Amino acid sequence: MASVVLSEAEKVYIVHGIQEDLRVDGRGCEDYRCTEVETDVVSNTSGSARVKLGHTDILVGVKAEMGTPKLEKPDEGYLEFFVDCSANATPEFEGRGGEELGTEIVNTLYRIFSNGSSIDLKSLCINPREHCWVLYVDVLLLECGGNLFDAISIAVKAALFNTRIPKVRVLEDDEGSKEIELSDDPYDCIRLNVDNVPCIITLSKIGCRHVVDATLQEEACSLASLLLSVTNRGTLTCMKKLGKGSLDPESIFEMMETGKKVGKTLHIALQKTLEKEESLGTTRQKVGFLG
Amino acid sequence: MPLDHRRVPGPEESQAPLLYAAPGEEEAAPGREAAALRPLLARAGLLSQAEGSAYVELSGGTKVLCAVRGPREAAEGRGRLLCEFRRAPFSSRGARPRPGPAAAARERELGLALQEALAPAVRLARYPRARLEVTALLLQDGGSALAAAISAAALALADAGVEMFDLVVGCGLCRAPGPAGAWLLQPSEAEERAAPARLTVALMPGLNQVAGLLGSGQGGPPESWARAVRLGLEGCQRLYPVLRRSLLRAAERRAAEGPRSTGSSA
Amino acid sequence: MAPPVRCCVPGERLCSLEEGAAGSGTYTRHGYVCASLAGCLLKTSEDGALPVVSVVRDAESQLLPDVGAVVTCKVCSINSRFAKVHILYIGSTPLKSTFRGTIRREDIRATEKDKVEVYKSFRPGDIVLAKVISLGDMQSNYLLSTAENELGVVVAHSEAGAQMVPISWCEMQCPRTHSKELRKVARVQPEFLQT
Amino acid sequence: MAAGFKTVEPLEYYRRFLKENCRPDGRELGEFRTTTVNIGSITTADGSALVKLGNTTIICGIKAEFAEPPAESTNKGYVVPNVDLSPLCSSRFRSGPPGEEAQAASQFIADVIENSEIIMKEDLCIANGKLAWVLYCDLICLDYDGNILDACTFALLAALKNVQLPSVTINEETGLAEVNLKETNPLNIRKHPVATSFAVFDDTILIVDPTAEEEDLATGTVTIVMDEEGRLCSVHKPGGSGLTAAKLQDCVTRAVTRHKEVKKLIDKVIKSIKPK
Amino acid sequence: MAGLELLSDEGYRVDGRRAGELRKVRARMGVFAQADGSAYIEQGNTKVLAVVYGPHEMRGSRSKALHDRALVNCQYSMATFSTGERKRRPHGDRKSSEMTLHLKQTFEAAILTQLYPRSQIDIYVQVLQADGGNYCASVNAATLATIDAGIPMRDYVCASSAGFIEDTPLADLNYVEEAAGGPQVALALLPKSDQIALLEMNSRLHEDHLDQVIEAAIKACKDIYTVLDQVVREHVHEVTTLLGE
Repeated sequence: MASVVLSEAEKVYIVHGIQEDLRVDGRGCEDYRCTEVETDVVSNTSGSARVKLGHTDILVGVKAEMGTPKLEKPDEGYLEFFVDCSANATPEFEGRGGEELGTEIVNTLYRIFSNGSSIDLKSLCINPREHCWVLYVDVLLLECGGNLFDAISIAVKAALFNTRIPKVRVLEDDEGSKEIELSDDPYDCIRLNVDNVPCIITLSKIGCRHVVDATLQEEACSLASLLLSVTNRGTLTCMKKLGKGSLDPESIFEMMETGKKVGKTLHIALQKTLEKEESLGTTRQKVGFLG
Repeated sequence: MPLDHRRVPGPEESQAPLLYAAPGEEEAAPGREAAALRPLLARAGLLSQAEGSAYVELSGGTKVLCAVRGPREAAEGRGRLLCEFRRAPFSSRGARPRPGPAAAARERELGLALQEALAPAVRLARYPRARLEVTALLLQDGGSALAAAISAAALALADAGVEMFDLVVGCGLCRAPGPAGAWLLQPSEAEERAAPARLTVALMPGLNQVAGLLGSGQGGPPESWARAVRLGLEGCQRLYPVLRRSLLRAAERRAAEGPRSTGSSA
Repeated sequence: MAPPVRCCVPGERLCSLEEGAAGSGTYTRHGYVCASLAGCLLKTSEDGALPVVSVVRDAESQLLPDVGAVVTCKVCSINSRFAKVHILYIGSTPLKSTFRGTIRREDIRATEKDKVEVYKSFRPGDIVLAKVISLGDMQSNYLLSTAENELGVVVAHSEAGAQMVPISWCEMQCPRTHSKELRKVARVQPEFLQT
Repeated sequence: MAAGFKTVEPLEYYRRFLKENCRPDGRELGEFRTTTVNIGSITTADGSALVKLGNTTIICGIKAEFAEPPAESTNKGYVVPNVDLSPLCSSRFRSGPPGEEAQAASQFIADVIENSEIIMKEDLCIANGKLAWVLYCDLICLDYDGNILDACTFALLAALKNVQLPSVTINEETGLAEVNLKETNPLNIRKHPVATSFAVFDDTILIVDPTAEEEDLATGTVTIVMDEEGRLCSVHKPGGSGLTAAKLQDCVTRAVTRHKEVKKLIDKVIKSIKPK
Repeated sequence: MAGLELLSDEGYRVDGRRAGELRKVRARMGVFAQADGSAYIEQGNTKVLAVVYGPHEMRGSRSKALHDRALVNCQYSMATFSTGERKRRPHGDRKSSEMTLHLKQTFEAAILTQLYPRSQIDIYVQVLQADGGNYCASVNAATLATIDAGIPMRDYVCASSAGFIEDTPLADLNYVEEAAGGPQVALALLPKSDQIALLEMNSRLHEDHLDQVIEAAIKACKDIYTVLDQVVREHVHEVTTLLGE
């Protein structure tokens, strides 16, 4: 993570602030920073999204390509994740610096999307054992302002919502070899159902309270944080303790409750913005980084 | 692939016979009570070359061996704990995982989870410019492999004479299939494969603090996860005496033959 | 040690703060002294009221050189400003892995510090007794000093390869070629004199 | 302060012992460390064995898989050995791809399998040109205290004797294999190669089964692999000080007696498993 | 020429531009808060982000520090989804290392490095969408980012590409024109002092056409300069009003 240097006094100041439910930037313990979500920002991808959460800036591109199904799951397509920590975020990510963090994020994403409930992988299959759609989800980290996992999960969900996969017909000619024929109308495509794609909520334990959406400074004063992936119905699909400190059991149960509550509100807000983006259709004036 | 020319070359790709086996004659797990805790065998101080070592075996067949390289000189400033968790190629039932980037990434994730479970317990402040290397090797995967590795690593660290706030006990759980599936303690490999949700809990028993938590799958609402965590913590408390006894036996053995042969490897 | 040797495990509560002070291998938490090492309990009560509770491991109690420890090291390279050494021993316990140390020119001798020459005091391959004066910062390694009479070269080989005999605090003689070589020699401990 | 002398002047320390024809851990020059073997401990592998030679511990796990036979010899299967020396067994190894010593050991084991014809590759063929067995033999060193070549060869032999391959039939119309996990049949072990390693000290003294320290101080090592008919399968002497023909002959005779000891031990262990 | 008709006989190119016309350039400075200087530029469909850190203490080996001037350290990377075909590695392959070297040389000529001895200036460029002229857009974005970081420069550095099709020079080629394989020139210019910082020309071009193409490229760079200059003045004005006189 981008390292920020904090003196002891600043840390004490932040911790005491949080005891009284007041954070440095005026938010309450369970409030998110202002979030901007914008879809279809990069043209030659099947779907893309950009999320700006405070000073954290994430760009996700999804490209659908034809591939062969995996041996153990012959009738399903699959997702491939790749996280690129660009040197833009911090000089430490130059060269191979960002690889360690990148692998950690990729593993968490695989863990969340491994069970079949998040994305209907069967709809990605064209014909079993031979052809299926592979969705390459590429996450580009442009700026680290703390709370990376939440921003990344929102961006991935938005990008998958925005993904358009061209319709495909399978022609069976005589000697049994299958012929794939792409439909020529660019707008004739299938959309993915992202309703039960979960979002990650990271709760950081600071002092004896926990906060949501911690900034870099707050992350520096938190010894341990709990990462929860919450679906819009409030069920948890992944739980992971991060950081080198430990948590007492009671605070874990409290954090799970808060995570569920915050997760639901986040899903509703995200669904609303995605529908608004969708309703504007293609006439929408793309803001991108010019905003 | 740079890796391959360093190993004796085999066929390009090969399939496990299991894929072609007649499925389904899996022996049905005998009706077992959810909170049943199967005995755990633990032994500390068994490797000669490592400063600290431990071996943990769960009755489901999971065998983990762990070695700790004592404080070694580190390049940069503050003390660091480096964990590595490797699976033996013959440890899992199905196909042999081919050594490649994908396998390395998954092993890295387990190594990281191990490191985050141990970090709260080790007093790194006492080793200002040193590096502690923990290497765990999974010989056979019979379910809740990460939990066994966490217990083995904590034992090995204590056996190496590294200062710790407390031991760390790991316990694995999985949810029985079906909508209202109950959580099972220390699942076998078959139960773990069929389970919709899995969870590994790491507890510091003396201080009653949760050191590590890693769970995924459809565990349902937070209340069900909370039940699972409580069950896991209770399991850890019950496993703690076995680990403690094995460490004491190793300490006594070391004390007994300590003074005689100082220095030369026991 | 008390007859019933009580071994303990990290995290175990030994006693409350009123009964004993925390010695080595222990830490205090919420008013209790807890063990931080796996080893045998040692209660040393000097004349004062509070006994000091400590946990000691017999195999190798010392894992890291700390300030003030006397270490045995082998000189690996010298230049005009300092000598680089590998630390092999802390006190009497051998180290499984060597740590790098440095003896600066001004830390070699207590008297006339500036007239000291490194190559007149050490040669690569010598075995030296030294004391740790600092842990060193980010880049550098342990800083050692041989500024006391008991510290300095213990074992040295002459040009001819034979093990040399110390004849004064700054000279050693090769038994075969009788050539004298300059070293900063450690005063020989009385109990080794008869060998 | 004997231990101090050992770390400061290790060679001198050893010479003192070799003069009286014994070694620091009490063994004579020609005596092996206590050898124990435990067969079939890993149930997820098709065949497994753990060998302890003093402190040196090697575990060998064999996984059998299907593959097409090689183009040039369509009636042969594969045996793919791989020796893994990880930081777990000793601090001299780094994690990551196999280092020099590991690659040398893997190649040594591959040569032993090739020259000693321990099993015929033709036995591994299921359907000529279509399907054959691949035996992945993974040898992992758990504790490195010298002489891993003897321990690896012994572990491989014991594991191969423990292998149980499920019976496979090719049904004609689909051309796919059908596996019946219930009936399994063992491998046909034709030869029993046993390795004996020696370390050469100061170009003259030969000591058998060197520990890690003795290997570091030795000026050369030689490994001799014999099978039961007294035939030499391979002699592996990677450089180091020279060896006279007479010395080599002593090594060979010692290797023959070592082969009998190992054969007796392995038969005893196999018998103790069979009735179960 | 290829099936596709790159230049219609009325002088219109594939995307309707005339021979010397630039693609629509839109830019913004100060995109990120944590970087010392940052900028975003869109030239047609090519979108590039540039970030500048520094001048700061040497990171990594002290031996590389130059005693008399700052060391310019660059990294050019392309997002894996930036091109039609998905790229497996964002940076580190031959093409991006070459681009990194070009950026480094270009900016060593433009930045007054002797003002900051024994220090390091990092310039990181990230291409979000590649539609031809990637190098040129990167140079323009890096110029804006360096200015945003307040690092003194001799002059702006504006870059543009130029091609030669049916003996008419074309300015600011897009991906289709670049892929058509005709002769292409990439030129980085210091507009005020009319010095050419970097000129890269590949594939065969007759000698007397050369100065025609370079002339078109220089003219394109000057047009880009006016756009960039306007963006910078707007940004400075905006920032000063925020600070309040």
